[in-house]
Amino acid sequence: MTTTVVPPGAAGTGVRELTYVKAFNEGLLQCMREDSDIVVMGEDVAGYGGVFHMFDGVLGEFGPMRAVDTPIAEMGLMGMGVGAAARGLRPVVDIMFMDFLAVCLDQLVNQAAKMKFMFGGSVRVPLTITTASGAGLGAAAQHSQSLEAWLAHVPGLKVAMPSSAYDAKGLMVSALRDDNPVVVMLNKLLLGAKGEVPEGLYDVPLGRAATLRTGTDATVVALGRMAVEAAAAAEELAAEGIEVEVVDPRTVQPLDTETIVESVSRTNRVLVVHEAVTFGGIGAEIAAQVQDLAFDHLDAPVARLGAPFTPVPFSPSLEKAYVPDRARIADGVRGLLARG
Amino acid sequence: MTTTVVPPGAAGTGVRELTYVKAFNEGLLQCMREDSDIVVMGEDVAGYGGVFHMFDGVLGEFGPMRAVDTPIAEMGLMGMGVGAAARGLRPVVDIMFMDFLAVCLDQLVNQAAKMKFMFGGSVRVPLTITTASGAGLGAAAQHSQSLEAWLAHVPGLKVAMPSSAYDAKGLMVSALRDDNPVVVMLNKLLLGAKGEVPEGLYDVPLGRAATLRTGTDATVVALGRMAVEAAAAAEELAAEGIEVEVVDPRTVQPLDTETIVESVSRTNRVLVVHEAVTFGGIGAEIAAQVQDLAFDHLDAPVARLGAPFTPVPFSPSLEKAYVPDRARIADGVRGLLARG
Amino acid sequence: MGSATVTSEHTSAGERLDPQVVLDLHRRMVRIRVFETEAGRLAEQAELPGFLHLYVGQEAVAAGAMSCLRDDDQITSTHRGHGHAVAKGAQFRPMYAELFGRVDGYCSGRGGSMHINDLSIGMLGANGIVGAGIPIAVGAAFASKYKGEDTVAVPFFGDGASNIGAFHEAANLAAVLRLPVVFVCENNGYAEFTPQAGHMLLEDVADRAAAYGMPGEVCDGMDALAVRETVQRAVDRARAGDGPSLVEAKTYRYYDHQGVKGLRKPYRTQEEIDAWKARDAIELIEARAAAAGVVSEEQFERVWAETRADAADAIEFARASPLPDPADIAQDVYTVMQAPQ
Amino acid sequence: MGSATVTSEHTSAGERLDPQVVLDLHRRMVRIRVFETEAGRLAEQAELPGFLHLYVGQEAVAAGAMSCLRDDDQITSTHRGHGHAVAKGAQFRPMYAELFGRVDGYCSGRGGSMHINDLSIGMLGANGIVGAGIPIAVGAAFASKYKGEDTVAVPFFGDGASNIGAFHEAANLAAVLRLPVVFVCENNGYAEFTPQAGHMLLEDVADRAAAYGMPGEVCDGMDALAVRETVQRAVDRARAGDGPSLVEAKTYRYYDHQGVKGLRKPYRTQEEIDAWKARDAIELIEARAAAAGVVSEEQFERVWAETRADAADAIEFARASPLPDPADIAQDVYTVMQAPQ
Ligand SMILES: Cc1ncc(C[n+]2csc(CCOP(=O)(O)OP(=O)(O)O)c2C)c(N)n1
Ligand SMILES: Cc1ncc(C[n+]2csc(CCOP(=O)(O)OP(=O)(O)O)c2C)c(N)n1
Ligand SMILES: [Mg+2]
Ligand SMILES: [Mg+2]
Repeated sequence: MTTTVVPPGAAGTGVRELTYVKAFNEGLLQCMREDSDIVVMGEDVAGYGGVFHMFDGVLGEFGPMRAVDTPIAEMGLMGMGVGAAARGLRPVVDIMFMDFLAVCLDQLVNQAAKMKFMFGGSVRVPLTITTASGAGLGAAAQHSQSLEAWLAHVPGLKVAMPSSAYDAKGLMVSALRDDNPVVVMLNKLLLGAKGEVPEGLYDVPLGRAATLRTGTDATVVALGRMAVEAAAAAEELAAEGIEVEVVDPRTVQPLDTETIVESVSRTNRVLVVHEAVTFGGIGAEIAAQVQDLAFDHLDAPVARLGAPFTPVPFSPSLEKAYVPDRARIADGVRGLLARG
Repeated sequence: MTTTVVPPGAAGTGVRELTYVKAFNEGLLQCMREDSDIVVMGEDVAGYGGVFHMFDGVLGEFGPMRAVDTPIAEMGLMGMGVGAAARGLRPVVDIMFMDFLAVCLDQLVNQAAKMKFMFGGSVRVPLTITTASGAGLGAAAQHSQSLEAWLAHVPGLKVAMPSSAYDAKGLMVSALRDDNPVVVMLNKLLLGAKGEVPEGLYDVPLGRAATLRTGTDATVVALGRMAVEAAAAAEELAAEGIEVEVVDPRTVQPLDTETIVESVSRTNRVLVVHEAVTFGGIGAEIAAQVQDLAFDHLDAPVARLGAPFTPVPFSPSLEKAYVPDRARIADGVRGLLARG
Repeated sequence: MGSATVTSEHTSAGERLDPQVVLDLHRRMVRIRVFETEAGRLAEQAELPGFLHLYVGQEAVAAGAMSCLRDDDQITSTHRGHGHAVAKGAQFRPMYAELFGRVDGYCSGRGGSMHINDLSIGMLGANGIVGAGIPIAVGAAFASKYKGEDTVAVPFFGDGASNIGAFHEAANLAAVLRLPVVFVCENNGYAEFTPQAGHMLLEDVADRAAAYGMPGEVCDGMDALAVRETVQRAVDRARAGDGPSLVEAKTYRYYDHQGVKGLRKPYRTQEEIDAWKARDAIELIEARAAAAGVVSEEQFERVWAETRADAADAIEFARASPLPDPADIAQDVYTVMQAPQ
Repeated sequence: MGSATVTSEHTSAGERLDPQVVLDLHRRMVRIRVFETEAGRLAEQAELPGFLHLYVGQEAVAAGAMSCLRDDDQITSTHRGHGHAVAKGAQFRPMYAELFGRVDGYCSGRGGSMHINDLSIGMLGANGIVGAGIPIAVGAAFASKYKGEDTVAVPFFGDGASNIGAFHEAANLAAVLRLPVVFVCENNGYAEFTPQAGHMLLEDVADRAAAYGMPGEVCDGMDALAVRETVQRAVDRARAGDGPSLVEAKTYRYYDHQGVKGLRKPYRTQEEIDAWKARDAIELIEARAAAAGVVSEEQFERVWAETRADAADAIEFARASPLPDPADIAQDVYTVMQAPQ
């Protein structure tokens, strides 16, 4: 029952195994070759290639005007991206850890996101923000957050959360080609995860979910790294005879409600999973939409699985208990099937 | 069927009509008289009493050490509050417009909110943040937002949204007495709204909803100023023979799920209303919880009414269409009754 | 600050007056004065929704600075942005229409006073967040350098704004990246109701330039010629690729921080206000030109008359412009992308 | 910066050496060195979860500064916070236990390396957000002033952190409110992998003090006595109610920005590293004291031995300490309030 998503485009090119971060990097480099308006700016993105290797090779190939190391000044950096974008460049602004958005949110949400609307449409802000999110590295409360719910609540922004090497490249390509501010959240634990990636340029459209696996007994909607965990949980459940459909929205803004609702209408049960704390997470929005649009199809309430309502803890024993994993997802599905 | 909530405490004191902002101010002054650790800091809060009169009289009565005008430096200001709170003061940090949280969110969410947890419990952060939120004044996209959803998603914070003069005083008193960071959102359009307010000190506990009106046909859960609009809509609907129960959560973190679910279990239908954009708003969390906890009681999906997915527009014609009002709430209830 | 004892390099420079320059500066200032005075009147009549931060009193700064710039040079502005827009060449019709919240406004009625912009003349927007325009201008300057243009970017900001982190970060970024930016601080002595001495210990904001390794200079912000000369030096430096500068203009606003009505609490003395008004920038340039005999009274009068007529026409235009249709509310939130392939 | 050519006021001040002071500084430095070296070893053995930003090389700054402070004086720190904690008097047992993520750690295992704190000795926390500790220290100083104490607050931060808005805002706030703050910038020449010349145009971060109307002074951050003397002046000033100062200490970190392993890309030359190590702060003070004949080699050796034993004991203690129980995960998110009435 497992299905592989066959990418559109990228015709005639070979497919290799690449890591998630390498795939991201390849997409960036390929787009930079095509479009000289793309420039990368951030802390240690040039000389060092980014602390996560995201920008390896950019300085070497494109030089210091297109790979710009900046001081530690995220508000200034983000604003520089906004101003450059308003003047027609396509800047990539790297905010090393997603948690640091808290020091520069104004330029993202009050400026970049609202500028087009406030200006009556007279401007475009083709800005890509890249950032590393997620727990699991023992990086504690200020280096581990998943804050997509903040951003998805802001009209004017788009937010992508690749869960595979394929998507890391394809979503980054879409972000770079988009004329709006797009935040691309790379998951820190996935950076080294390998997957099949076409050599050529292809995009994964923003706002289109991927069905990672079809199934009939329940749907699991899972974001970012949780999609990987959900797929693994589905394998485990299949051994028990439970066929789970796994949907990865891939972007939370725009959100592909249609695919989710369509799936739930067939399976009649759904569990939404993300790394962020459950309360006020994007899972709430998904649950609210699904219970509305698939009301008559639901055999049980929409279930949610996220982090407990605490900051991300440091200790391995706590952090392991904090982030949802395949075992807890499987348990969630079992609980869901027992209900209603 | 209209009920008045009779406040606990404040025994033996008279009750007068006061405006919302005056009631807030009275609660602050009374607490400052009782507790010399309370200090107010912010832009133009001392000499000018705050641009919304929130701090009238504080400088005069308590002097410049307890009413501190600061430079325009919200990150510094918020951090100063955090540091002072960690050392045992009970600072009130005023962020003039809620939108400006975007320039200082780090100190609120990465420091104040997480400090106790990160420090293993060894610190208390009794910090009150006051701020003005909401649209309706033609103040446009950067001076009108309702961003409670961001804050309610952050473990360690509490968030109050008074909808009446009574609550403006009582919730402020609770915030000042709380040993955690509490954000008190005053609604700009309610500042001059009058209501009955006891003269003495009383508190409105954080995390307890108010049932503004009882009813049998549907529940409207409405936040901040929307509670006022919902009560008015309920009057209108009552004339049509539709009896609506109006629940005002009063705080969104903690959220009084119990009262909401209990109400919905009786009325079987619920509309959640807030000023913030619907997508990713706190209404999503309420909807997600209600559909889960009252699944078998729901005759129709949980409905939500919030702002459309755009920045707050300037023009009166657009702004009026943007913010939900009594007419649209009434329509929402009618739609809800027609469903299922 | 708080007193008008700023020295002017130009008070005695009458002999070098170029009539073209004088007329250019004068027209820019008069256009601001008339635009703002009328806007204030409309606000008092409750015809305008929202906030109104009037620029009256500070005209010499916008006029002097903008006279050094070309249409393809970029500026960013503040909550007090009308003066910058007008001096950069914005039209009265779409400006008033925007203040009224009408479809023919610069923001199609969506932004209002605090978001007026006109990219065709390099006006990258007023801004409701103190200091937020500064990094945006640095980004605009980055684009200039990246594209190999000789254009410059000029963020305007107040004395109060020089205390916010965004200023510090942007100034340092521009310095390190050697970008063509001229930071123009309009020091009107107050951040809302807080006098300068209550928000910083320095006398001169320009002294902060040293923290970034860039030159800083103070000029008389009531003297458009002095502003022009000082900003011109900085612009030349930026165009030549020598990096950013900070220019501080000492000036004053005549109206309240917001709106036009009397203050609920006095925070400035009448003497202080009078002292500054005695050096009114427009009166100053008119008197000096008259003394030097380079521009006639009639020429100045014509500018006033033309400008008043322009304002009257534009206000009528704005009043007649329709309000935006609520059905279009979700327009312009995103740039709609072409379908892939 | 990037070279070790910083002048030291103390290199020739041997004659004034007070043995008590030397031993105090030496002990603080040795404790940091041993703590960090062992932590690095544990990290290499993959015994420690999370990030590790080692302080080795910079010991003279923490030791010199902290020797001017009392237990009730407050400090805030950075991602590179172990040195500050140890010098302020933190115990090895709860420090190592925290690095291991155990219940007996300073954060009960919840915070880790970047959040070590001990309020009982005025250590208001390391911090994972660059610059964020600076305003918090200003708030601590506000509390000092408000309570009428003569305590001071000292935020430590790096050269890189001096570029972030929080520094600017906090410095200005402290100046305007005349708070007892001593801003200590540890200039180790790099922000992660970016050399100072790549993130600011100034040679001396101390020059930024002028932007806030406060004194700024540079000292040799490899010379604990020089740091002590410079910081003492600033502390005295702050205690006397004369407001804040900025002290910059030129120093160097021996390990990589994070962790201990070799760098994936070299960004510093071996010559540069060797030059700084040749002026190692601990060797310097040992040699100087020996030359002056005020402290014997045995006394120093005893400190090393005692410290090594302390570390060995503490590591054993930490290894034996239990991991937090996942059932308690939601503990300490909020201070639980008493039920009303
Ligand atoms: C980040 C932020 N903080 C506070 C405000 C509220 N506010 C608007 S204007 C202003 C004063 C600005 O002073 P200054 O920069 O000197 O400009 P001026 O008004 O004097 O032209 C303040 C505090 C704001 N808009 N943004
Ligand atoms: C706001 C923020 N931006 C970026 C980072 C990532 N970061 C951690 S340490 C560091 C360099 C700090 O340099 P400096 O202040 O000189 O301190 P040093 O590491 O040299 O001790 C950076 C960029 C961060 N933690 N916080
Ligand atoms: Mg000002
Ligand atoms: Mg450094």
